[in-house]
Amino acid sequence: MSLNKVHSTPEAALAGFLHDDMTIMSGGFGVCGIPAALIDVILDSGVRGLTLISNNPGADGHGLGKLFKNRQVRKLICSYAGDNALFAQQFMAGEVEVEFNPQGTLAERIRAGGAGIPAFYTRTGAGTVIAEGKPTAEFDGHPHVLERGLRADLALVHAWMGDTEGNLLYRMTARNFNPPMATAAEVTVAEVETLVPVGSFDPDHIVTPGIFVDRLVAVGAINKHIEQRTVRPRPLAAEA
Amino acid sequence: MSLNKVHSTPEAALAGFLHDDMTIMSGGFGVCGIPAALIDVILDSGVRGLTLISNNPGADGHGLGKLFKNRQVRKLICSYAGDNALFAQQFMAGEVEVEFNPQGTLAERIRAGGAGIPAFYTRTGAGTVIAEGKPTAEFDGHPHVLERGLRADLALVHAWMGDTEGNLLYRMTARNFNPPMATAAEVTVAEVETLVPVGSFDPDHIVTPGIFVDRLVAVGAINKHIEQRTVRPRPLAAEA
Amino acid sequence: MPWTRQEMAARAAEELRDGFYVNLGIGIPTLVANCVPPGMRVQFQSENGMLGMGPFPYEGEEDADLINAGKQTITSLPSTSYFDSASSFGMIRGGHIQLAILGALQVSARGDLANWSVPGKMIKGIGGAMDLVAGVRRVIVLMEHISKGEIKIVEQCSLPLTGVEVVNKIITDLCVFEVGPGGLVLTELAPGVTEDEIRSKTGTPFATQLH
Amino acid sequence: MPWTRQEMAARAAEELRDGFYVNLGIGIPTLVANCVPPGMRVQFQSENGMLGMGPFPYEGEEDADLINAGKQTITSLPSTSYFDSASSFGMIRGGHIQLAILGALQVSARGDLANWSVPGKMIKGIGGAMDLVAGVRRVIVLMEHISKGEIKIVEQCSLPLTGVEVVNKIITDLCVFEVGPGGLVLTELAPGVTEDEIRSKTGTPFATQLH
Repeated sequence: MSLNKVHSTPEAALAGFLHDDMTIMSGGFGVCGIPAALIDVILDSGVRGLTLISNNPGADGHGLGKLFKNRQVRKLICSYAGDNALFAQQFMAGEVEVEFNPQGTLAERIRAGGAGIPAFYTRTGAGTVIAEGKPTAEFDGHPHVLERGLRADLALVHAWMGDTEGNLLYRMTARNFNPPMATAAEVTVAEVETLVPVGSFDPDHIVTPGIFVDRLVAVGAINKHIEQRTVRPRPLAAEA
Repeated sequence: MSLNKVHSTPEAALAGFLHDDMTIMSGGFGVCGIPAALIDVILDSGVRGLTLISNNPGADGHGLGKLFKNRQVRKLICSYAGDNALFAQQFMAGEVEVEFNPQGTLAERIRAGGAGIPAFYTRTGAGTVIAEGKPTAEFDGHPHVLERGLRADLALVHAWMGDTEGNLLYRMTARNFNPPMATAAEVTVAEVETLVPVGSFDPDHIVTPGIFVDRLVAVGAINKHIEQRTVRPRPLAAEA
Repeated sequence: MPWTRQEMAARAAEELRDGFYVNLGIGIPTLVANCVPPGMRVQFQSENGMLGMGPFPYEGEEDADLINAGKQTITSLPSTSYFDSASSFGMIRGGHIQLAILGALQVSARGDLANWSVPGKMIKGIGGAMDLVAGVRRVIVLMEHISKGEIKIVEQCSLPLTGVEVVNKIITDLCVFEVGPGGLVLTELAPGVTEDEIRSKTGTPFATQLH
Repeated sequence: MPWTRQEMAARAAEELRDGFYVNLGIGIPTLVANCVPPGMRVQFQSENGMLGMGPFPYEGEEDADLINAGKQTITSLPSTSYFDSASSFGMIRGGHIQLAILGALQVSARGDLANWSVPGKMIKGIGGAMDLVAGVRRVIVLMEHISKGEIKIVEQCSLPLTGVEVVNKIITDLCVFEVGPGGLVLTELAPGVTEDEIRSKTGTPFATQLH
């Protein structure tokens, strides 16, 4: 807790928070809305034995993918890992442990971790391998699985805009896992594309209230990677 | 499900949805952000034996308070009922059944009901009368209580602005229980102060996506009641 | 003659109703978005946090912050709203989406679905499929009837399950099955396809009620 | 001489730290908002859905849509954000608020709190108190030492509990108690108040470590 949450570089924003064998949550869906600049600080720090909580392991050479390449990761808690060949190789070789979650269960576990809910029942995964070893109970005539809330030592989030109080706004589908993760760690650090003075936002529009953000840093409109560039032909009539 | 969600009067917005012995959720905290126009339709309809889910029973002559006065209510599920003398009288006389919940547990039960979570553990109320008769379990060294998700036949919400798709924005603390309740009923009807065409909102600002709203009606900037008018003296220097 | 992928998507689109909120899986199901009948209003949900998904952008207008659950660049519509992943799956799990159209590796006679992993092969992950089949009110599988000679509609799934008794209808390139309480019911055949051909390519008995 | 309500609030305000997010109960705790030391940045949460609560409005500027958990009209600040009740109590239950200062009917030697109902009297309800004591990291009770001659600091609460072993400190008009693992520790006395007076007005033994 410090009065001034704003730091001038990603390195400064993470100073003192990184150590071997820690658990880190990282926002993003694929490489959309990932805290790329903060991940680079983890890469440069060389901390190892990490447990990462993220929907995906990033892409080859992008986001968390860099940490796998640098062999800093011991375990990944995710929902989908399919599109990262290097990660797949490490996983199949047993070099990285993986815990697969249904995507909604992963999101809800993180939301629960941040909201003081240690466990909840969900119908998702009942009767599948996901339910193995977990308590089950019947509600409304259907079997349900007991899932645990999930927390981390550190959450890294990417937001579109932030104010000096740490209030955050997100842009389109770059929001994804960032807001629930911001609530679910001992320490939350946010990178924002644009930093503005407190009072700049309509308080009805704020998605992540500043209480959840310990430190933040402006990283500008960084060069964002697109995994699947799909387009449609522009109709001729529209060419003015 | 109808293509046109917009209705021209509160009566039309609720037509076909009201019957005796039903369960109705109603947004609001005290009388702040209550669906006053929709509640008046319930009053006029004369349906009886209602189970109401609301943080409070309204005030004497305001909001849900009118339904108690008209003896339409069988049971209230709430967190706090203290400021309504008429309700207190009916409660003490055993004419109305009351289930008190901790306010956060009530909010979370509604959120769970809307999010497909049939039950969750919370530390709130462990070791108190609230835990009586409920399963308990220890997590992280502390006792927790299993609470059930809560749903209703009908949810009534008040929003500041709505578009024709049913997307809703709320104003300041009039938001309160309205967004979670909008998700937790078989049918959700919203009254909005201002109705605008679809596309009028920044999609990053929408609090309740239209998927949760079955019908809506514009009721204008209705005369809002203030329960505790607290003010401070205007400093003389500030009088320009 | 089997239905083409486009014809399969068009057949699946007949399941849409005015005002529906729908989630489409990757592969053939994505094509259903192009088959919404004129005048019908359907909103597509993308489970990474969007309701009201628009078409692919014009070239040069791609935005890295606007993708669907298949990580493809897309566009917004006037009705669009964005939300976080926990809210998105609350919407799914809470039963607010009327219809999901998904691909499958195997479907069983009682509607069990397997669509996420094949033992011995690299596990790509689960994604949102388990949540969709657990929460969405009606689930339709849209897939090739057989895959590389292998039968996909079976008595019991041999692959790891995505959900138990969750599929309501199966639409393939050859036919349509309803999943009823007593098992599969064949209700439609692609032009020129015979019941015998279906029987030879289906790993479980079924009733027939063509209409 | 006992502390006045203002002095009690000022003593409680000594527990604030720079950057704290704080929830204040109704009654004497509300007065703490006026005692934040100059230059210290503290944000007050109102559990009906607001962070960054400002002072009462000027007369004529009251807004029915902007109230605190005591249903009083208030104002916003540049730092303010609004959210729904489920999010608000997620914030509380999830341990994100550093300090709650609450009133009490009874507090026990081990930190049990009773502040919501008196058997035989009309139950007004629970409100947010049970969630606050369950979730907030540090809970301070701020109250009159005795009420109409009745002892409120007791060996065991006789009234229905709000929470078990949740209170960290008790500040009254007469003294300050820390709630330690071995029971209460008297750490401060109001001017002119003696340890004997505290003993006569307290229903449980306590240690003394005045500083």
